[in-house]
Amino acid sequence: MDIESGSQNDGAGMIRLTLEGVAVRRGERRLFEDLNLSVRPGEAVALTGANGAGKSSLLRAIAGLLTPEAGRMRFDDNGQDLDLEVARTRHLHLIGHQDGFRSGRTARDELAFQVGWCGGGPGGIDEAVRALGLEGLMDLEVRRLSAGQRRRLALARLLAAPRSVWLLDEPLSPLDARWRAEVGQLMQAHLAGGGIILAAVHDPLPIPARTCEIGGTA
Amino acid sequence: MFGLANPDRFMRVTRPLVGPLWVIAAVLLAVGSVWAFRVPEDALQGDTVRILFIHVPAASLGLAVYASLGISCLFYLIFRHSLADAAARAAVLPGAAFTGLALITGALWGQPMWGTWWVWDARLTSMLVLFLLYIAYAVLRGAFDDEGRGARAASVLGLVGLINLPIVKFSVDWWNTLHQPASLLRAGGTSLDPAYLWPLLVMMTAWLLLFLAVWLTAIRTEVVRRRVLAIRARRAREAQG
Amino acid sequence: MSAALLLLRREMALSWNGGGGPLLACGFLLSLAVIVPLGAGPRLDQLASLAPGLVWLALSLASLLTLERLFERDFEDGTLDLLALGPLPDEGVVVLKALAHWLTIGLPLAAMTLPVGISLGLTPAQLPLLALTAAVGALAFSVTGALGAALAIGARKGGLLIAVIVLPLFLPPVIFGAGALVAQADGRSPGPALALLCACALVAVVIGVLAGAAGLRGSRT
Amino acid sequence: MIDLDMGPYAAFVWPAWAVTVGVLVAVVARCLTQARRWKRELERLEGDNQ
Repeated sequence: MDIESGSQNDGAGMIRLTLEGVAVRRGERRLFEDLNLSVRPGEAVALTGANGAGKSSLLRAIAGLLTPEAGRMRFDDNGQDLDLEVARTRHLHLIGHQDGFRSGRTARDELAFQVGWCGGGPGGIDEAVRALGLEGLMDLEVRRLSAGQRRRLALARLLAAPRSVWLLDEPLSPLDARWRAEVGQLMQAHLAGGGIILAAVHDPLPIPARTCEIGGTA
Repeated sequence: MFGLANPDRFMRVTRPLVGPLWVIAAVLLAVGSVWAFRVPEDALQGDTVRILFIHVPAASLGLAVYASLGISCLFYLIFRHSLADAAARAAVLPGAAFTGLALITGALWGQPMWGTWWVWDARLTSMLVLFLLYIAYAVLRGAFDDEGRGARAASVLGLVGLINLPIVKFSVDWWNTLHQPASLLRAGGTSLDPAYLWPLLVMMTAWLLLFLAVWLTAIRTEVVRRRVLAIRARRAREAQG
Repeated sequence: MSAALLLLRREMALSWNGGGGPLLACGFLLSLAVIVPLGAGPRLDQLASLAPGLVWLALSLASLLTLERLFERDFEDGTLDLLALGPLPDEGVVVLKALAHWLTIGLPLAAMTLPVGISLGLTPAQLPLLALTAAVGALAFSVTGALGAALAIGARKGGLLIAVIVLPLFLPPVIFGAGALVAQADGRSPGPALALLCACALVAVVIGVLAGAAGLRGSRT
Repeated sequence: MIDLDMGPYAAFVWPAWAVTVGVLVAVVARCLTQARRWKRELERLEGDNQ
């Protein structure tokens, strides 16, 4: 089984994500309001906007790590609404600034835990490690990895534990040109398999993506 | 009850209550205090019986206030209404003060009566724990930069602390030690001489009303404070852009 | 392998290897055991009456010191986000983390009370009860401490804050755990106190898990 | 008739009442000053608006 066709076995068919009138507040400040967005299966959306506009907060709100002030979120599988809890714990990945790796443990241990926790099997790990060029690094402690290697290790979770919805917070920023292109191809494969990608970015994504500007009116 | 969750309505409804509450509490407090020095000396306790007129209300109110704090926390956790959080916050200072007074006056009564300032029996210990719970709530409530985060965490703690209350009440039965058995609430009616019972009841009512006055005033202050903060934040935003 | 086992193994590995693990806690217990006779005099009959108190003091402090950052590290490095997106509910996460703490720190501490008890003049006949009450009490401490750590996630001042939150809730297990030892020393049956200790531990588990999960949810505002 | 002669217990009864009065006065005073302070601040801010 190759990764290109394997990214869609999380049990859900084609998940569509819909945001209706979402508003997010941090402390006293309302970051944005009345955000409407619909992402179809196979579609990628690049969230743009100034620093502090609320791109990361929006991703966290979609993942349920932050309660929006108003609005509704829906994950539907071929027209059938999924329970939010189920959608978030089975069909969604969030790769944020903090990757959750414990720096003193080996890359292999940490990736194995993250993948297993997200429901992936050990077979997927080897393929993901190969796809992201981590073969020689897996026995190193995480703190010995460079920022780019560490990000690739985090991205390996996306491949080894297939889930349809990828929420990525500046996924490419620590990567060099070669790996930006490679990861772009992996994203393309995910979309081809019917997955969806929502990425907060400053630079354009290396794949065709709709752009959604966040917090245009401050 | 639920209509009060709206801050505007809460302010409207409670406005005419606050003044009279303060007045009645002050009057009853004065009456009770004078009465406490008019009752005859107790055959066994002598003049120290006069400490009980402050010790007993302080201890009961210390407990009762924690109950209202805990219930406010429960309401906050269920309905997420900021007024419940304000109520819990406003109860901390009077509650801790009452509990502290119960401990101090208890020591001042225990030294002449038992010959010791402090006994590690269950009732005293749980009163001390109650005092610590007030401190814990206050510290946790203030430990976060984010208001909502502090309110949520402290509410959970306040509710957990509520489980301490029955332990306090029933610890008297668990541990039958130096402390006198509960006389006022003992099964088979009160054992207290009516000469002491009435001034004691007046004092307890006075303390209760005093607490209600302080509590309501503090909740109203919190509502006002939040309005002020909201206006300041709005001004700051307008000034920026 | 199920997600629960996976998390338990990871937590146990982290607790066992990272930050000193059981060695640190047991060293702490031993250090306290050295201080007490030097401070209170070397007469074993006196020390024997202090032994339960010392053991409970050491247990609660060692639990506190090791629990303080039970969630904080995960909060800072993003692991809590990952845990929230996994198959287990927050209650499961709390219970597994507390369980891992008990297995890797609480039980070694309970075993360590045996030599400490001997050195403080307890008779061998008292030791099984000492270890048993310490083991049960440590479970209550682990869960209660997890509750405190969960409530304090992201607070401005962690360590002391958790101590103030948690120590009042530690008292019931201490009362009954020490009560069982005293009852045995007085020639009475330690059974009732032991039963109450177990009841306290059970209540602590239920409340600690529910409230700890509420604390976790509260940290994701 | 008010009995103000506490006999041998004066050293206990009076401090107990004194502490109580002190603490209650402090609680009430804090409550009232805070109430006044924030009320004034609100009136000041709302006064600015007009």
